This record gives sequence, C-alpha cells and structure tokens, in this order.
Amino acid sequence: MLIDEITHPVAEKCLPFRKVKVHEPFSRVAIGSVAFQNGATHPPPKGQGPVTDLEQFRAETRAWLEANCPAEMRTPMNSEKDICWGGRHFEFQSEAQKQWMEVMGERGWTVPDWPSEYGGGGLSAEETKILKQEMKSLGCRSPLTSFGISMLGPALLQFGTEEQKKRYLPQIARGEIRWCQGYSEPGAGSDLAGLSTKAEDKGDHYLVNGQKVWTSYADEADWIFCLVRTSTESKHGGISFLLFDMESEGVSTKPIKLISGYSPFCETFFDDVKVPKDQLVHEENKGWTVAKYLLGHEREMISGMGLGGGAGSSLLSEALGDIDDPILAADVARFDVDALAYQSMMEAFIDQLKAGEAHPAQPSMMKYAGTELNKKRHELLMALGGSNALEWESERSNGGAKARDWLRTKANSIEGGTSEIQLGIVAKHILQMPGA
Amino acid sequence: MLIDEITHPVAEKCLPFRKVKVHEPFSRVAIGSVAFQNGATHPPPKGQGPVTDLEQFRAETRAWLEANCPAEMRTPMNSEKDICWGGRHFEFQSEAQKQWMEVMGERGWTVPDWPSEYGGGGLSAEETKILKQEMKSLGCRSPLTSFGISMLGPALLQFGTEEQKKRYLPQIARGEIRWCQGYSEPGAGSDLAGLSTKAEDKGDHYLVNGQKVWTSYADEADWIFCLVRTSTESKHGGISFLLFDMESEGVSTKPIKLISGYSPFCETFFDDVKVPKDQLVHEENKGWTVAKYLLGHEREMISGMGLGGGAGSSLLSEALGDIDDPILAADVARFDVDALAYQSMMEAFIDQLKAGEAHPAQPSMMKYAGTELNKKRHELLMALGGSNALEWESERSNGGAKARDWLRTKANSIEGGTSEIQLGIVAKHILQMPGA
Amino acid sequence: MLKLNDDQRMLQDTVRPFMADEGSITKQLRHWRDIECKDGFGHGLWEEFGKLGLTGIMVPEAQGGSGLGQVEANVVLEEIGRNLTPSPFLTTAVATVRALESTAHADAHFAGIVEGKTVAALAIDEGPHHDPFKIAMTATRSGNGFVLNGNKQFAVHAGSADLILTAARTENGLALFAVKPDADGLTTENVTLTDSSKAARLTYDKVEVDADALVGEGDAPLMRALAAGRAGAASELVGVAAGAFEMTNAYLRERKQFDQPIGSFQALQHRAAHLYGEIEIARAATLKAAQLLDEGADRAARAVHVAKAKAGQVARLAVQEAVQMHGGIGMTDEHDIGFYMKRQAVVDELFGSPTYHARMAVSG
Amino acid sequence: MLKLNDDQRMLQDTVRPFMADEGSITKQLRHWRDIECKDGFGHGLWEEFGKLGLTGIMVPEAQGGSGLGQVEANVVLEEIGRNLTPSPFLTTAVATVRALESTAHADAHFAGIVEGKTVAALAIDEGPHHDPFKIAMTATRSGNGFVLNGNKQFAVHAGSADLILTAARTENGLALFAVKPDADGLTTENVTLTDSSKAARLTYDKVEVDADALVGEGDAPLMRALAAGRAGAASELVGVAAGAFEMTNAYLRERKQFDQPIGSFQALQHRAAHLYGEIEIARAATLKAAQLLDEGADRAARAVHVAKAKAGQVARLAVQEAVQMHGGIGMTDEHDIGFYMKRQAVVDELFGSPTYHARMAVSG
Repeated sequence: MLIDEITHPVAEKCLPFRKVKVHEPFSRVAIGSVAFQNGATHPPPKGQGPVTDLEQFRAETRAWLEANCPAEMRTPMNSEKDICWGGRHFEFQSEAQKQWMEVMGERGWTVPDWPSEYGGGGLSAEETKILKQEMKSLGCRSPLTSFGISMLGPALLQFGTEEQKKRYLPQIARGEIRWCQGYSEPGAGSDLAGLSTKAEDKGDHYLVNGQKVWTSYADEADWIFCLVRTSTESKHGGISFLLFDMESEGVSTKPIKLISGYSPFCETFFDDVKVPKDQLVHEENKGWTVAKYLLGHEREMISGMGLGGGAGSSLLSEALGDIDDPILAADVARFDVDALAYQSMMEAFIDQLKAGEAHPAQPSMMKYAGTELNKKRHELLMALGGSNALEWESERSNGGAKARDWLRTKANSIEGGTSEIQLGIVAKHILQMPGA
Repeated sequence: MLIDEITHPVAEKCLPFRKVKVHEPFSRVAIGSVAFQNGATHPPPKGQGPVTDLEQFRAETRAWLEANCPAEMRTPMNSEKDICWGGRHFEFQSEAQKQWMEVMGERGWTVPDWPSEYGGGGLSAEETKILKQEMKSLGCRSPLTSFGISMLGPALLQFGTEEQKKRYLPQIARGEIRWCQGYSEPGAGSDLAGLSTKAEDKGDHYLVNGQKVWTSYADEADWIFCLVRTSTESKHGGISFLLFDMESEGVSTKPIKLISGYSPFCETFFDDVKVPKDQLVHEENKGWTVAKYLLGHEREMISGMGLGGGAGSSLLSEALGDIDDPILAADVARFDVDALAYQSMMEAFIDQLKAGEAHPAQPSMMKYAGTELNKKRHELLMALGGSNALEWESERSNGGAKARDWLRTKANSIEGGTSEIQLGIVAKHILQMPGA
Repeated sequence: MLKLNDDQRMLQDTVRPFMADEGSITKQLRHWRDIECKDGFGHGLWEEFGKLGLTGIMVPEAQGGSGLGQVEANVVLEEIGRNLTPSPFLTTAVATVRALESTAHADAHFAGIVEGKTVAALAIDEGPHHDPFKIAMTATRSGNGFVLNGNKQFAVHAGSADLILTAARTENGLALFAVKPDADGLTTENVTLTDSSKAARLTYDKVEVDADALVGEGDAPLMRALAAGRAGAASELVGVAAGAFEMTNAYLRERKQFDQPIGSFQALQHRAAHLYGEIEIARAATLKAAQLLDEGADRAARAVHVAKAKAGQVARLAVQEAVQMHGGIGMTDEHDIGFYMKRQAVVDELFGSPTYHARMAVSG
Repeated sequence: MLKLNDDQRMLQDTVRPFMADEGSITKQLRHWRDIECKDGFGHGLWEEFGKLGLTGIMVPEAQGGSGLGQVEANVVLEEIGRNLTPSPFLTTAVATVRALESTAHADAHFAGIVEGKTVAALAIDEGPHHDPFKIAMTATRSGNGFVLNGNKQFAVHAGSADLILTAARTENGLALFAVKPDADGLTTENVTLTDSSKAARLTYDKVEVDADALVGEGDAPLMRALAAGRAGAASELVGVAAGAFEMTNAYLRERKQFDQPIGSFQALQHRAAHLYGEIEIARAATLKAAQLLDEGADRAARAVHVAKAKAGQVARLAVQEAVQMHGGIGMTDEHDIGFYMKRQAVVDELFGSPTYHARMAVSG
C-alpha cells in the first residue's frame, strides 16, 4: 500500500493525518543523495530472492504478527491519544501498547527498512511492503511514531558518523528517545537560513544561546535536532546541525496556543547550553545540507495531506446529502474533480520517485497543490456543515472538531515552507525563470 | 444619465462599446489638474441659473433637436458602421448622417461642455446633462465620435497654447479632422516610457524617425498625437508630445490583423518626418505629463467596460434559459453577483470623482476589476453558447460575432495598461507598499 | 449619491474611534472570551452604545431613538466588524427594531433597546443552513393564543436575551412571534461558537403564547428583520475584511524576510491590490443595498442578496489572505488576526451564506 | 505504474519530433486556414499518420493495426495538442475505431483507416450543449432497415467524412448507425469553427439506411466512442495547455520590460508555477483515465469525466495566462499563441464541457 496511516509530524488533531510513505528506495534525484538507499552503502538485503522466498516471508511475518500483536493493538485508532510516541516520559495508554512497541522495536520492525546493525529490520523494499500489507490486513496499529523515525533517522543514515548511527538509531528504533526539531526562529520565518541561535566553539563543546519557535511537542521531547549558527561569514554556509538533550541545563520550553485552541508547538529557549562536539552531525557549517535534505523529506510528507482522508476517502459530493444549495453543490463537484485529479498526481509522483525520474523540486509542487487543496476541502466541509460546524465547545460537535480541523489546515500552506516559497522554488528550479 | 453610449477608442466590433462619461466636472484629484473644468479658466457658464432657466433651456433644446435631428438619426445604431467618425476621408453613410454632424458641430454640441471660443457649446454641467437627456429621450444618435473629442481635446484644453486650442479644437468639434494616438512602440509594451521614436531638433522643426504600434485606425486618421523622445538623458523626462499630419512625407501605416480577425490597429512608421515646432504640446521633454493625463482618462473609459452591456444590461442568469447545467448556472449566479456589485462600485466611483474624493489611482483599480469582469462575462457567454458560439463564419452566428467579441475582450486587460501594471499602481500608490 | 453624506460621515467619525478604543479586541472580544463570559459580550458596552445613541439608531424619534436608517446602522456595523466588537447591536438594534417597528410591540421594547438594556434575539434557522421559506415550526391557534412546537438553532444571543423573535408557521403561512425566554416549555442550550460568540439551540415544546405575542402574519415582519439583518451583516463583513486587510498591510510593510519588507514582493503586492479592489466593491454593493432599503425600493431585495453574497465572499478572501500573509504568527492565539477568520466564518453563515444569497440574487 | 512504460516513451519519442515538424502550426493549421481549405486539415498528413502507424494505433493487429490502447492514442494526442495539428485522428482513429471494434463494421472500415484514407465523423450533439442522454433523433424501423429523422451539429470533420457515425434513438433506446455522407435526405452544412477546424450541421430528413448500418443498439458502442473521444480530448487539451505554457515560458525568459526579463517578476513566476502544477495534475488524471479504460475497469467512467473536466479547466487557465502574459503581441494573428486559445475553446466543448463532466464525475 502506498498510502499508509502515519501520524504527520505536526499533527495536532484527533484523527491521525495520513502521509505518503514510499517504501521503495527513494531515488537519488528525488530527494538528495541517498546513496545508501540505492544499495551503495546498504548491507546486502536479506531475503531478497525469488518470489517463493517472499511468499515464505509473508507467511512467517503473518504468523509472527498474529502471535505477537496484542488484540487491543489490532483495533483502529480513535484519536491522537492512541498514537504511541515513545520516549522517556511517555505515558503508555495500556500495557498492550507498551508491549507492542517493545516487541516490534526488538525485532527492528518499527523501522523495518533500516539496516539491522542500527536497530532496524534490515528488510528489503519488497519485504517491507509485505510487512506493511500484513499489518494492515491484520489491523495492527503502528507500534511507534516519531520524528526520530520519520526525520532524524534518515538524516543520520545519510550524514551521521558510524558512531552516531550506532548511538542514536537503535534508541529511536526501540522508542527510547523522543526527538523534536529545532529549525524555525522568531523573526526568520520563511527565511529559514536567517537563523541566529548561536553556537560558540568552546574547545570540546559548543555553547548554545538563542531561541527556537514552532518546535513540535518540544515540551514532551527528550532530545532535539537543532540548526545553529556557527559562523556569521556566510548565511547558508554558517549553519551547523546539532543534537542535544532537552534536559541539558539552560533549555526551557513554553507551549504556543494556536487559533484552533491546541498547543502542539513550543517556543524553546537556550541559555548557555553546553553541547559536546561529538553531537555535531555532518561537518561544522554544513548543517544547511542536512536541513535541506530534511525539508525535502518533510514536504513530501505534507504534500500527502492534500488527499484529505487519503486515497480511499469518500468524495465531498457524498457528504452533500440533501443540502439544497446548487452553488455549494457546484463547488463540491469541482472540488471532487480536483481531489480525484490530485490523487492521480500523487500516484504518478510516487511512481516517478520510485523510478528516479521526479524532478528534485517536484515535492514543492506537490506540497503546494496538496496543502491548498486540503484547505479548500475544509472550507467546503465548513460550508457543508453550516451553523452546526461553527459550534466550538459542544458535545454534539465533538468539541468543535470540524472548526478546529478547518483552522488547523490554515497552517498547511505555512509550515514546511509557505506556498509562496514553494511556488518560488518551482519557478526557479523547474521553470528556470530568471532571478528578480 | 451617467452611463452613455460612446464608442470606445479601441472598439473593434459591431455594437458600440459603452464608456463611462461623467458629465459633471472631474475633480482635480481624480484625473490631474483639470483646472478649467472646475471653473478657474472656464468662461462664465451660460444659463447657469435658477431651475426655471434650466427648464427653459430644456424646452428650447428639445425643440431645437426635434427641428434639426433628421429622422434617420433618431433610430438606434446597429453596428460600428453607423458611428460617425468624421475626418477628411470619412465616407458618410447617408446625407442625414453628414447633416446631423454638421448642424451639431456648428452649434458646438458635438462637444457641449467645451468653451465656445474653441468651437464647443459652452454649456454648464447641468445644461450638458439636460442636452444628453433630451438627446436620449428623442433617440438621437451621437453626431460625432472621435479620439479628438475623447482624448486630444481634453489634453489640449489642459496643456495647449491659446493658439493651439484655437487651431485644433474647432476642427475636432466640427468633425473635420480625425485623430489617432501614437503611444505604444514595439518592444516597449507595458513600459510605455521606454519609447525610442526619435525627434531631433532641427531648428524650426523636429525630424521624427521611428515606429509606433497599436495605433487605432491610423490608416483612417488625418492627424496623430504622438509621444517622441527628444532627450535620452532621462527616461520619463525626455519625452515630448507632438501633433502632425498623417499625410506628411515619411509617414506610412500597416494594419495589424488580430486574433479576432479584425484590424482596428496599425503599425505606423516615421521616416524623416518633418514636424514644425509649433506642433509641440506643453514644453519639450514634458510630454510624459500630457501622456499620464491621457492615460488616466483612458483607464476611466475602459473601466466602464466591466459593465458589459452597461448599467441596464440584462443579467447573465437571464441568458441561462433552459440550459441544464447546474455548475454553469452556479458560475453565472456568481458572475451576476460580481457584476451587480461592480455596478454599484461604478456608481460609487463616479460619485467619488464628482466630489473630488477619489484616490488618483482609483481608476487603476476600476480598470483592473472592470476588464477582468468583462473577460469573465465573455467566457461565460461562450460557455452558455456551447458549440453555437464556436461558429466563426456562418450567417447564423453573425459571422462568429460571439467568438470574436470574446477574443476581443482578451485585450481589455492589456490595452491601456495591463492588469499587472494596474495592480502595481494600486499597491504602490494606494496601499503604499514598499518598493521591491 | 452612492457615498456617505455629511451627517453619516460625522456618525462614522464618532463611532470609529469609540469602537477602536472601547470596542477593541483587547477590551472586548479577547477579554470576554478569556474570562468565559456566558453572554459573549459586555453589558456595560451595550449600555455605552445606548448612551452614544447607537442602540436606538433605527428607533423612530417619537419612541426615543434617532430615527435613522440602514445606511447609518451599517456605518456602525462596519466599525463593529473592523474591531470585532461583540455586541447585540445587529440582532437587537437593527433586525429586531426593523421587525417591531410600527407594530404593537414597538412601545413595549423600544425603550429598553434605546437604553441599552434590552437584548433581543432572532430564532429563525431550524437546520444548519439558513432557509426561511422552509421553516417548519408550527404555531397552532389555541384558545386566545398560539402553541409553538419545533426546534431552532443558531439563535445568536438567545441565551442572554430578554426577547426572542421566533419565526413559525401558522395556518396563514409564516409569522413572527415575540417570545419570552422564560416561557414554559422553552428550553435553551447556550452554545459557544468558533468566534467565542454565543448562539442558542432552542426547543419549543408546547410553548403557549398569548395572541398579542404575534408580531405579524405573512412574511412582512420576518422579511423586514431579515433584510435589515442581512444588509447589516454584509456591512459587518466589509468591516471584518477591512480590519483584517489593514492589519495585514501594516504587517506587509513592517515584516522583513530575505532582508526586504515582505510587502515589497510583487506576488503579495498584486494579491493585496486585488483584495483592495474587492473590498471597495463589496462596500459599494453594501451601501447600495442599505440606501435602497432606506428608500423602500423594490430593487432592495436583490441588492441585499448581492451585498451579503459579495461581502461574504470578499471577507473570506480577506481573512484567508490575512492569515496566510501573516505566516506562522497568524496561527497563534496570541495574535489578533486569527479572530478575524473566526468571526468571518460566523457572520458568513448568519442570515444566509454567500452561496445561498448568490442563488437568491438571481432567482429569489 | 502511473507513468508511461518504455514502449510508450518510444512512441512519444517518435511522435514528438514528427508532430513538431510535419504537424507544426506553420505547416498545417496556419497553412490550411490561410488557403481556406474546405477540410481544415491536410489529407497528405493523414496519410503520413498512416505510414507511421498512427491511424491504426487502436485497430487490432489482426486487422492491420497496432492493437494498442488509449494510453498510446493519448501519447499521440498530447503531441497533436501541443502543436495544434489538425487531423481526423481523434474522431477517426480513436472514437470511431473504438465504436466499431468487434462489430460487423470493423472489416469494412479499418483497412481504410489504417491506410490513412478513411475519415470518419461522429454525429452526436443535437443542440449547442453535449448531452447524449437527451438524444432525440429517431431511427424508426422500416422494412429491412431504419429511417433516420432529426438534426445534428458540431459533427467535427463530417463535411470531409467517408462515414458518419450517427447516434439515434430506436424503440430499444440509444443506438449508433454508420451513415454514408451521400445518403439521400442527408444535408450537410459545413461550418468553420473558431479554431479554423470544420464541423457540420447535419439534417436527416427521412434518411433510409439498411439494417446492417446499425453498429449496435443499447449505449455500448456510443459510450465506447464517447469514452475514447473524451479521454483523447482530455489528452489533447493537456497538450494544448503544455504547448501554450512552453511558448509562454520561453517568452517570459526572453521578453524584457523595465530592463528585466518579465519572467523575473515574482507575480508572474508564481502564476507560472501554479500553472505548471495544474498541468502536471491534469496530465496525471488523464493518464489515469486512459489506463483504466485500457484495463476495462469500472472506475474508468468516472476517471474519464475527471480527466476531461480537469484538463479542460487547466487548458483554459493555460491559454488565458498565455495570452495575458504575451501582452499585445499575443492578440495578433501573426503570433501563434492566439491559436491555442481558439483550439482550447473548441476541444473544451467537444464531447462535453468541463462543467458537464464535473457534474457527471459526481453524479454520473
């Protein structure tokens, strides 16, 4: 299955967002130089053989899942509370949730396609696909969701030292450490590279001072991966990528309340935070390369949100019911055309990625189109809901879920690079428009 | 009546376009410094007195019109051919058309509010309004339409020397000379001031060399008012405004065929054309001031086109008939809302102009909104017409009138300053956005 | 003249600073929201409105009001929209006053309204979508009065009201009743809406009212209330759009990205310029509707539909552009711009959505 | 895989330079228009299509064709759209071949089509708006055949056709007939359309046809023709959009205003980038529809509606932006960009407008 339920990193509301997960190796062209994923540094995949071996793998996997997945973990998730994020302070919802994370983590199947020496499952693309299919068919929940898995892990596999991979990746795989991302800063906004959080070289460590904003779940995270300024001589060439413990002295967080009423983000403050130098990823002043890699990754995930409820979701026209408003009905019909067309685009894009034929800036187009579409979807859902949808604090409205979801979508075209930034990238890199 | 039938200067198709004609004096703020129109240099208006005088004027006017307007000139115009343009080579459609122009020209009522010493009617605003009302009520056609009346005349009244006013204005009023406008050049486009047609100072005359484009009806015009470069030291400050005879040696024209199939415009070439210095309007190198004045004027006229068939025009929803297409019906309903709202805006704008309260850049907003609306109107007319509207050369389709009109509207948002230029003007001058 | 006259401008000059100060987001909307006030607005401000003569703006002079019209009420409502000032002005001083004028109910209620004491609500919608011709609530004659049965929703301020104008269907068709909130059989569920305003869901279970509770039969009083409410809501939406737009323009000039004010980026300039025109057009359409209403012109009905449709559509664009152009800061509760988006959504539905009114403009 | 396979790319690599050269605007569209050719296309080019194997692309191999599917036909049509190449490919090699396949008519006509000799037309629409379920033309049984009565319009290429597939209503419902253009009682009025293509208005006045003129009863053959025609038209529209877009992008890079290439202006960049995405999406939706048709999937019907609606809407935006961004030069007949706008308008209506298909996508 190409579309899989995984919580979106900036997900805020009840039902898990869906993201596109490409289980086939990414192409080099598509998202940077993921050499290892094309086999160059990848260990010889196990079980990559004739179809009969794969069928055997499927049978064994199914048997193992049936034996090891607790019954409670084979029911659909109802809300964000059902997501297992792991980490030092995570309050498991149930013993079953904890057990499921641990047994899967032990086998490396929380990150099935990561190399086994780093705590992964070491599965081939085909095997990973089979595992997902069998989990879906049995109704198994995702055992673990985290920014470590979706973001930092891939970056470390690409840019980390052998020691860093050995140190951090298994913790991520086992759900021991929950990560957050320290990119945005107040005043920088779309100009991400305009960051000013300073990391001074103090011999064996950096001294970090400054402030981040939009740090997702920083108040619940154990560690942070963070962009800092190590040089002022060059804007992009003076940025470094650091990892450090959120319990380090000098780190504090403050939740940000959003217009939807939720607080999934924090402001994060660094006051003389000491970071050992072996926690620098990639070279000093080359953090922007790592950041760009991760941003491309994030955009691909967010672009999947345009699908709304995902590939199998019902059409808005089905939600129209007996509403006697021909103009709204016309809007809905047009939206469904756009949504169905975008679904095909999503399918085509993933196939382009798999084949290594997608333009490197294509995720910007997808992110732009998908998020604008999702915003429109929620505008129409509000219109379809009429005054019912305007309720904000009633049981009937599930605590104003529809209105809060609608407001939440307004961030889609801002986070992960605004629509304006994406259009600029497409104009420059795909259309080769001259600079202003 | 605020909305009156006057052919638009770049009109190409059968039925006369409508423009907004403000019969009350323009405000100084709105369109430049039309001091004379506010009374400063205006001769004491005749008949400006108590209501009883105006009623008497109305009665006399009506009687005169009834006595002097030929019956044939009291029938509605059917096509562009019915418009009287005047000029040396004009082929009058009928003796009645010629007679009507002459009798009105003699009385100065072709330009009723121009001063009588320059061939105008010398009427006050109230009297002009009454004349128009009576003409309308009797069904009298416009006796004369020309760029001399709508464009050059106002500019000369504002910037011409006494001698120039005496020389040119009466000819315009009497329909003896037909004028065309030489502004645009190939390669300049929206950057109007980037013109390069050169006028060299040769003592008692200028020597003009260069090329103009989009010269409306240049092949039928007698004289041209033309922007030329007299200095290369300053872009805007090196432009002059010249008048000359199209029969001068070295002038040639070539019609441009448009996508609609018509050729209302020409390319115009100047090869060592001698222009006597007394045909310079305003000072040398101050032609841009005159040009800006005229452009503001033109934009106001074009913005009136957004009304489509004018204030009294039927709604598109009435044209929907029994077409069973609910989505098209929705588009049409939305268009009608936009069109009716824009009609109110037009009314408000004119009232702002009259009161001297319109922002000087407001015509740019009106021109943008009106032309975009008109384009949309014709898109919808095409959709309503279905395959009937696609016919291009059949009697049934009146020679493809619907499709040709539709294509013609595409120029609305280009001529007289593109939509992009208008938006830029609004952003800069009204919204005070910082420069890029 | 399709512009404000001198008296109307003087009114605007009075109301604008008052609303920007006393009616500001900080002093009113945010304050009442944060302390979870049950009314969603301040009674103190409502009395201030009274002292300024705003509550009685449409009440005839003979009954202690100013005897002004829709244009003047809309001048107030544009400022209310611009500052998101919560108050029962639209429901009480505009729609209710228009419904009750020249009826036997005027004397009973106008004094309280003029004083800024009485709060009135309208109970019209019965489902999530406004459609008064589909009203199903029954008013059955019984003895010397009527018995009302049915459900209402989106009755703004009904939980704080002294008077609930209720639309129901008698044997003669539509009718409007003045119902007391404490009537037996009337259940009120007060609901907080997205913009922190309050609207009630009402259940009428054999609610008995006297014959004189009837404001009028036929659709005249209801349609008067709706026309005034819709035209007023259109003006409030123009104010919401203008307020969001002005806040955004200031931000575009001030906020820097890539070492330039973001207002210098051409793509944003063009979008802002387009929006400017749309707001001007919506304001003109709304003024036209108000003027025609005041003239009692037949054309007023269509003009009101056009105004509510256009203003709704434009205000939606305005708040969307405002939030997008503010970027991340616009998503925070701390910043005021999000309140504009929330308010727009509520007034958009109030007395009918833009799609409803676009349809009515061409067919109704 | 929702992308072209290697064989399909090879086909594209062959067709693209051919169409850009032999099928160019200068050699075909402009040429035939300027000499006022009665067919609106060149028979020589149609024969060239035959030599290249394009005319028989969907004809089964057993009948001398390539036996390929809608995806391959659409590869050709995108290039046709990109170069505005006039030809009877869509009506003949796509819609007609699909209608006649596996019927008794295949043998009679496929050889001529494969050779690039036969030109076929479809007579479906009876009013200005496509709506096949409302076909009123009657086909009454009479002796050993039928009598056709009624009117058709927008029958593209019918004035040049050897065969006119005519949709009519028998006592059993919809049916498709193969009618000869010289049949008694059939009057053809050849009309030049906006894009210089030709479409006929046809009057059937007691046109007698043999029983074997019946291609099939029920809506199967008609719907096969329509599905192929619509999917093909969607691809042609994607080509029109892409062609206009590419020409415009080149212009944006080259044309200078205010001493800068206009492509450096951010507002235009953003509009171009938006359009780029829309064209990509329309192409994906169209490829999806073609693949599903080739698979015979039930979902194909909706996918075809989506493709025609989306491609139509996107192509319209593309030509509007193209003409606007070209400025004055784009308004001249001398420049090619105006041809894109004209062609878009015609293909937009052909086999149903975007509004028709959007409605069918959610209800049909």
